[in-house]
Amino acid sequence: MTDISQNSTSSRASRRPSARTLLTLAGVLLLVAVPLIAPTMQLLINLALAKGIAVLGVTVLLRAGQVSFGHALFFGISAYVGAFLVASMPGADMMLVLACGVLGALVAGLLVGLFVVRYRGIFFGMLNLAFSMIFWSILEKFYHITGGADGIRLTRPTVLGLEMERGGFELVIFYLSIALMVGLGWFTLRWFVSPVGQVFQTIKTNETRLEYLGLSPRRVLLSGYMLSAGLCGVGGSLMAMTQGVVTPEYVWWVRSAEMVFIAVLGGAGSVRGAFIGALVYEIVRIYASAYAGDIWQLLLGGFLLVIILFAPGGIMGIADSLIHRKGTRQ
Amino acid sequence: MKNLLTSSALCMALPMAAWAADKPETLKIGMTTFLTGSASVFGVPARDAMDIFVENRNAEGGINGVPIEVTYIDEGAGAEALTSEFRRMADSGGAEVMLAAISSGNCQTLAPLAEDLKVPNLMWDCGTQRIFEEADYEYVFRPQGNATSEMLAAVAYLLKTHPDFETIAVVNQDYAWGRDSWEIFHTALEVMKPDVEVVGEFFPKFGSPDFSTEISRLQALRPDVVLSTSWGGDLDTFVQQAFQRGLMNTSTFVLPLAESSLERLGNALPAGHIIGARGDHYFLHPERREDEDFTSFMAQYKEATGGIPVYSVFHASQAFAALTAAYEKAIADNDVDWPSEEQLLAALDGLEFQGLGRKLHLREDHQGVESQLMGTSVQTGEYPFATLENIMIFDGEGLLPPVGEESTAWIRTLDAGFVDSLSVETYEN
Amino acid sequence: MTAPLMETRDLLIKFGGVTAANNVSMQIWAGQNLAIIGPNGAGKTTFLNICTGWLKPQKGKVLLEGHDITPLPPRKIVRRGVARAFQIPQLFTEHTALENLLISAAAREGLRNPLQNLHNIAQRDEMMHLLDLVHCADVADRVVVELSEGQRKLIDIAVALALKPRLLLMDEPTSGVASSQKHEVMEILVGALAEAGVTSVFVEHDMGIVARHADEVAVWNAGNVQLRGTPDEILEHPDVIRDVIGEEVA
Amino acid sequence: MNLTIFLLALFDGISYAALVFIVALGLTLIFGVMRILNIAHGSLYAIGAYATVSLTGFFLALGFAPVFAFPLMLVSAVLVGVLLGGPIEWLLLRRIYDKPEVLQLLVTFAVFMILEDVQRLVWGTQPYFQASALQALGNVTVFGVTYTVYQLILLPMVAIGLLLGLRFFLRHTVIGKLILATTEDREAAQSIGIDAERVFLFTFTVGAVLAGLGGALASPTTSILPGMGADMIVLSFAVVATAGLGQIGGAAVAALMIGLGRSFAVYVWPEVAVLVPYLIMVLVLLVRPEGLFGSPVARKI
Repeated sequence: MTDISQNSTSSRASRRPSARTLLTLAGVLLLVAVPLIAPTMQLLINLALAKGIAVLGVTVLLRAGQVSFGHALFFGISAYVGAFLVASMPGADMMLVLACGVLGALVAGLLVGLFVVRYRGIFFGMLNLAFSMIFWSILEKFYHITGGADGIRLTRPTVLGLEMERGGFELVIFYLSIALMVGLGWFTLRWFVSPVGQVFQTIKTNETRLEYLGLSPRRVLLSGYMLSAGLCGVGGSLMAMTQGVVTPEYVWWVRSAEMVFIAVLGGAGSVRGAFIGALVYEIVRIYASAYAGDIWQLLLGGFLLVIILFAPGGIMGIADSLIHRKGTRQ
Repeated sequence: MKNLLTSSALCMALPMAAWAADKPETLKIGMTTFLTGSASVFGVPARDAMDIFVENRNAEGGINGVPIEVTYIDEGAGAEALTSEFRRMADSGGAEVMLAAISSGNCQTLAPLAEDLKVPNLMWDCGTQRIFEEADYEYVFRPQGNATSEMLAAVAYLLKTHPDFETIAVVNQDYAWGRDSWEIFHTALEVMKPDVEVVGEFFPKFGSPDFSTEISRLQALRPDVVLSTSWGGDLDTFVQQAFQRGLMNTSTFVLPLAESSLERLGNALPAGHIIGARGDHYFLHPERREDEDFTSFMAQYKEATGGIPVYSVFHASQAFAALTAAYEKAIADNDVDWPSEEQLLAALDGLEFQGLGRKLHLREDHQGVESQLMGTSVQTGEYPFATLENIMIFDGEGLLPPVGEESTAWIRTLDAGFVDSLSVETYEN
Repeated sequence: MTAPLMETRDLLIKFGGVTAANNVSMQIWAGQNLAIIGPNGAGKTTFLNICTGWLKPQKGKVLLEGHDITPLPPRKIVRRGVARAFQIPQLFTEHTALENLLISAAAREGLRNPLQNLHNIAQRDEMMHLLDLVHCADVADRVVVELSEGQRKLIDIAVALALKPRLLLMDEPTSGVASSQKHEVMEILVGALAEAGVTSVFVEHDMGIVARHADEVAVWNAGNVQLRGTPDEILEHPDVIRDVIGEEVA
Repeated sequence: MNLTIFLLALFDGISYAALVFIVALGLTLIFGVMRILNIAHGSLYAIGAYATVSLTGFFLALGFAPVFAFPLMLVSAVLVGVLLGGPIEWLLLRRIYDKPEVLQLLVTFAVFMILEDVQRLVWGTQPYFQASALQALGNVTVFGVTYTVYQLILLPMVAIGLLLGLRFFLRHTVIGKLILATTEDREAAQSIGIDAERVFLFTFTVGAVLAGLGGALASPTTSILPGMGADMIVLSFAVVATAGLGQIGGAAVAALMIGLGRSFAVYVWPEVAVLVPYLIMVLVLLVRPEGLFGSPVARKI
């Protein structure tokens, strides 16, 4: 797994280019205004943000040079934990559903992680795929427990004890998604440049030296793996609460591959790229199928080919080169 | 992006006044059907038929001068895409009434959603009885029968034509419909013929392309009767592979939804198997095949699609008939140009309407009372595919549990005498 | 007499027929600066691999201050104060020279605060000083993959030193360094090690370096320690000239 | 589990294993030589099936005998290899050999997405069914159990033939040796004048032909639907990873394990049948991290 991630270590600690921060701020403000200026887009963007947070989990692993083709597993586990919780406790609060979902994802991340951190490269990717397919098969076949192929409904949880109407709830979960995007995005950015984050990224370049610094590469990878599982858990839970239904589709391998697709589309290794990639992906998916007669897969596939062949840095790579080219600084 | 903004503005303008509503430019209807995947052999004919119904009706000026416009949502895109598209159409797309859905799984998801979005929804094809038995709905109606009436008709026909079979196996699709239909059929059989032994229960994946492992198992088990409530591409594959392996000579197949596959199966469906049509739907319907509207539609459909209509087309006709009848009734009852939502809902209660089959009516729990047609396959040579003989049409009333009662609980109170208590008309072919 | 800092007893290592170490027993005393010389492929690097737990011997034990560390993985041995510099520099190729050291220091101190920037950790100045010590301060912010072989070797040693070890095992420390600077670098290195009280063992081919900077020399040949003594005794010894140096000169 | 059920499970397992092996063979060959796991392999499999059904349907309509279905299978397999396999390598993969592994994987995933839609545009969404080849060979009864000759005899024979043929080709022909050399060490091979690019093009095309052949041979046993590619490819990953990447012989053993495991599970605990292949993969990799026949790469320092 040679280097693919944007060399974030080059944007050293203090002097983060102001242009990029401004643009990010502008982007977030634009999202915040969506329910006012484009209410029809609210649901679509909410789904994209949930997916973006999950893709952030995949981006974390990309930074260690590892690609998982099964991270939809944690996305799905968190969603199903939420659905089972609300089914057994109808009045459950939204934050409780989110917390339990993420907890389920973390526990699964630990159990699966303990096994997959022994592997690297293609085997790491395929083993994650195998675990997600095992969970998918269980969801599909054990009908009486998991609702089988039709999945389970996740009736609307309460918010701080209040029984919410549909419109109100969708606003709450929209702004919760934005808050989580900003919070988790900020944390991940800081984590990447922190000692533990930097050590995590040495998995890609030299595990031997890491061992000779007195650290266990497997435990270091496991710490990053747990973070990625948790992020996927947050995404899964938000998606489930927004959609109101959880199906085995959440865990199908194509969805895991889709996450890697979005991470690279946005800009492999870039935190902002995960969200921008998810937004672009969802918009193309909805509008292509609405206006281009359901060949959205073809369009997105072609789009990814163009990105990989001509702009491997992804959308963020393009954005950065634009910023630097007309950059005002040095 | 632009047109999305304008349509949302339009939605704001639609006042939801309690009294009359002013006539909209067009009556927007959203209809979910399978346009992709193995079930498309089922969903596409229904869409083609609906286009014909709408075209004919608009030619006569639509409803009180308002033309009808139907937009289709593909159920094959998966539950997620379906729910977001349904929500978008009902919410901002300006649809006044939704027709959802074919798959029982999707019905279970979209019915509560319609209630949530406060949009009238006609469950035009899905059969699972749970929806109205587990909760009561204000906005959701079903202009057709349900699994209970269909399975009881199949059991009744089976017991009348094969009173002394001993073993049975089931191969149903692994989702809501497959599981619910087997539970009802099985409960009815236990009550009406307790000595029957169930030798095998298989639930292959919905949309599974290959049934060879299940067929091998059936070859070993050699059951007298094989039940399969699968439909569309799955049923075609299952029957064709079973026919190849000679399974259709050793077991009698009970296929309550096979009417929809007759034409596609061609000679792969030999004589002597029990065929159902989820209602009194058959392109050679003994009581309706001479009626003028029936024959003119058959010709129009054949010219448009080149094939014969299957029961999803009949269900589409019933949904369309219910829709138009409801609007006409609401307009007449309230003497308005265009009914408000409340007035439309009131009209739908206890509505009487007629599609391509017999007359139907909606009970207070919004469940349609639909007659059930069963027959036995025969290769007369008149058509390049099997047709039906020894046709029995069971009246719908007797096949449904009293309003408010749960199906399997009610069935457990029945006994062998139930079969003879049903009012039925028999036809030679 | 206190126990030796590190000791091996009857080490036996076989690789597909080749005996890399044949019942080797060897002592490394605290504070000394031992050089290991011997023909190529004699098993010198394998010896370092065994001492640091990278390879497990078929027979025999490795002791650190009398404690048996044979079964331990390298990371546990490193935690007990043993560090290593490699023949092929093992660095984090996507990080800068300074970051390589900061990561090493952070690993030593324990990675606590996930929100603090790596560049702001307390040991930053100490690491800049260490970089300066190995003449690489000017390339602190350059990504190591862009540096010369010699610079990478020195940073590799600095990364090991950053762990503040009690024992430093080095594999040909000055190979790749310009010959004019070899002695100067060795001078500073040995000085720093002595100042920090670090025992060092280094595999070396350059007899000039061995003569000037090692206080004891062990001759490794055919999987065993043939001879051991002060540089003067060893470098004039006829067998050494024939087997080790002779081979060099010809 | 009386004798008949045991035999039926055995026959199901063998016929399924043969099919999965043929598809996995192409996948593992491509990975062995080019270190690329071709996700688009599933689409090539599906298009092989669609092409066979269309060709067979066309020729049968003209009155040709059903036995013509067999040569048509080879024709469609070669068509898939040449019309799709070649261009994919030549136009796309060739430009990214220097790029990181994840981007190579994603290029094949992008091609997979494109081809899934192309299938739908060309062949629509309704299921196709063309079993004349299977019917032409009729059934056979072994110990009282009737099974189709096509699935019980033809498929395993083709699978074994391909295994031995490919092994012979790689070990005893000039091109085969070139491929093995490039697999061993691409730089070394190039340094002694082997044109790695031609070797890659040839290997990828052969791999695509094998995928197409897998689809062609599968077409009579199943109805051809959108999505069959996605189901088969994830199963082939399990076979290839269990065997050890690039292990051709290993793929045969892994395919047999997964085929039999799945078919016996149907008789013991049907719900788990779908789960078994991935369970086997995880258990094997737990014991042997490089796969059954993979060799661990020692890390030199």
